[in-house]
Amino acid sequence: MLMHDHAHDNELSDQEARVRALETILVEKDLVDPGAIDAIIETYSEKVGPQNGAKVVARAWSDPAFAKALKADAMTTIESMGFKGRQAEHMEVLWNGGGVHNLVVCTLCSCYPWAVLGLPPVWYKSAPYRARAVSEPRAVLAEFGVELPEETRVKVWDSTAEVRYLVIPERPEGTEGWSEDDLAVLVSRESMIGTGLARSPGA
Amino acid sequence: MLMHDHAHDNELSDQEARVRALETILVEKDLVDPGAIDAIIETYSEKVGPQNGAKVVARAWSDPAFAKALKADAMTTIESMGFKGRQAEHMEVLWNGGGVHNLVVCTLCSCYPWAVLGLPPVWYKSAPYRARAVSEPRAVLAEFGVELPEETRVKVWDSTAEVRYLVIPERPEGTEGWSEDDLAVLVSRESMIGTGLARSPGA
Amino acid sequence: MNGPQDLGGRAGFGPVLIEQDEPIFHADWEGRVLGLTLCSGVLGHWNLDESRHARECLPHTFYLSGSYYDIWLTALETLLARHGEVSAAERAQGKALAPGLRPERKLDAAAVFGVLSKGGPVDRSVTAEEGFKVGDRVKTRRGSMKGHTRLPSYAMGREGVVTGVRGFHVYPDSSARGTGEAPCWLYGVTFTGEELWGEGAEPGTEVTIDAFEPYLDHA
Amino acid sequence: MNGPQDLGGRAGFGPVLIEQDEPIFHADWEGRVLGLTLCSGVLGHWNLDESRHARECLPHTFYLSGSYYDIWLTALETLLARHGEVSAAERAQGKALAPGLRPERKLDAAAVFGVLSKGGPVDRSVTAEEGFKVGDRVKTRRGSMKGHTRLPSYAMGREGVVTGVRGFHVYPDSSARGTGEAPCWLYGVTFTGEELWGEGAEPGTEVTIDAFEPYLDHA
Repeated sequence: MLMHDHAHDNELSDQEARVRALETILVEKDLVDPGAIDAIIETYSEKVGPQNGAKVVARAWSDPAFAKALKADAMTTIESMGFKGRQAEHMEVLWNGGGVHNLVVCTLCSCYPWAVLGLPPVWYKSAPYRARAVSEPRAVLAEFGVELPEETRVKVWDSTAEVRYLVIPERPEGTEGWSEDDLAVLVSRESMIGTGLARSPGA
Repeated sequence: MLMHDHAHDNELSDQEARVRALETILVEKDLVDPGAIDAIIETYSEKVGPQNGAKVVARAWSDPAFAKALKADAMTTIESMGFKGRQAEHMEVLWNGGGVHNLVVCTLCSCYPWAVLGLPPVWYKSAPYRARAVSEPRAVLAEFGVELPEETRVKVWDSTAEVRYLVIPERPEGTEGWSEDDLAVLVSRESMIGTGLARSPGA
Repeated sequence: MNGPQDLGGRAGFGPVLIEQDEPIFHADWEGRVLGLTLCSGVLGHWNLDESRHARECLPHTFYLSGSYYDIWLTALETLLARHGEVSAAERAQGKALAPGLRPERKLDAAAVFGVLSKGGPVDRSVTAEEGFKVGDRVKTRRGSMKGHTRLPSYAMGREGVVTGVRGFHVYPDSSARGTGEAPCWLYGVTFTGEELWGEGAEPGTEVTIDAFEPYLDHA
Repeated sequence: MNGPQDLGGRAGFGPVLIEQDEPIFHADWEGRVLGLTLCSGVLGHWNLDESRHARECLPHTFYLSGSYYDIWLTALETLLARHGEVSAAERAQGKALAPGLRPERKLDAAAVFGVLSKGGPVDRSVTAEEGFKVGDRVKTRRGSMKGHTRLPSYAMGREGVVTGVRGFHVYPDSSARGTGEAPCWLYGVTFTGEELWGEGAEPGTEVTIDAFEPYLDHA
């Protein structure tokens, strides 16, 4: 279901005051550097986001040696591109194709591979997604506009520990010879969670 | 946990207005007789309540033939005392004693033997009771002040269908020769759900 | 459907709050809701199972925070709207905009005691042999996440023993859906605490549910 | 603990609401809460598992109706109070009434990138043999209703197959409780849809969880 006004993650200005009070106290106590908060916000607003994961996917599509390395050791191979750290300390890569579609969820909280995808969207953290991705993944996929062939097997991965999952979507047809940069544009955040497919050229 | 002010089942006067509006509409449509609502309220306020169940228990304690009949056919025997009907269409009786303590809950709603116990208290309908009576009955009993010997087996009955359960608590000591009316005073509502014991004389 | 009502064994709800000398109703409107619910039920548009299902389809947060009579009221409004008796527009305006559909079924004050005393028994004429007998070891089905059911999720996929045969009763999973009473055998099925809750179970406890025959397989 | 966070397979939550062109933060306070949570974590009073557990102990109705950053904020307030850094009185007055306990641990702005890049790996030196190998059929334990666990209730008491060995990781059930890291083997365990959801399962689906060795027995 598409939602144009979000009703959920907005709050009253009471909330601003409450957060400001806590920050004030922690700064007065010399426990928190406000500049560190700024730096964290800047990191996840500008530096670390799904564009990182898209680069991994694009290279996996274009570079067979990289793909092979990724299959052998996802962690080290992703780190070799400079993407590592918090909420991606232990990575597994899931390959769509061959009649298999992978879908990632965290039913118990909202575990998500920050270093390659940034911060999770609200829907990923929401009760409907967390409840239903494991019990009716096809119905959930349909709400994202993804209709799979009936014979496709759907593999759901519930991130119940500290391992984080990155889906490598299928490479769209008609992209032979494309550069990694051009390919990366086709790789949506949803396609790396499994709630979407990679965009087709011109779509 | 005891609670002297109830925080839960009270509501704003908005709620009064909302209910009054619905009643007004249904009366205007000639679908509801306000006098019938009055009669229903009167029934469960004055006529049908735990005093009914207490009479069943007191007779079961005093009259071996009645107890035997109750064991053989709870429904007919309870009906013979005039207690029957809504939310007691199918009755089972559970006997405490011999190292067994019975506890009744309805985890899925708030099924309760109205004809013998009246309307359920708020705690019986509350999430903590419904959640925990099946998984940690002894901890729940302790919150009601009931401490059972370690070797007592606790049998929990989850009223998941239309069968309703009435617990026959153990007869307190020191009540030999008491009349049914005197015995009935010792039989609390909680003792017939299993969250209490019958009162001891003088307690 | 393991919706908000499916509370058995769930953690995180805190202690049981017991009110001393609790009144039967905490406000006048609660009694009116009880009466309106029973009187509306007599109109015969829905059965008990459909009305339970309407309550269980309410949002989790409302179900868990509302008082039980607020749950009843909201479900009643839903049912009256679904069956064409009271529209949202009528509720908003607080007056009838169309005639009632079934005034001939109205419960008169004088009939209340008789109707309450009669109740609504759900045992039916037996049309099938019992599939299980007392002492049989059974395993409960997984159950469906969709539609009405009386198999609580804490007792899905668990092994127990048949300890009672309760009768041949209306099957709520069908009845709630409006696909007929489909009566079947109802059993008492008893599980050990360990089977339900593992090593953390309190020692010496057992739980008995009433389980309809379609919920059960031989273990 | 199958508290409010234990959402897998629960019915009644309606459709997934997808916001088009969703911003990274919906209000400035959300970013500040993220930052405060990470900066406070660096003080070292609690670990990741204790902070998750603090979120999961929040009331069901709050957990299900709050935004995720409100859950984070409320849990952070709880943790800061529990560990003596910020009292409720200080929050109420909006100012520090006592000095901070661990200013020497403060995360400086310049160190942020390094700390985020380093993360907090949870793999530990192997001190035990693997109890299971890929291909083993396993049955998950019932799990406890009390205390922290990463075994979701939908996967308790179910049969599956080991499909991966993830490493020798900190055991959250112990770590959250402050009783040490107690590292153990972590496995990918795969269940068929039918095993989890019965006949109502969508055909051709499977679910893999990451399961710590104490959750598993040989089937």
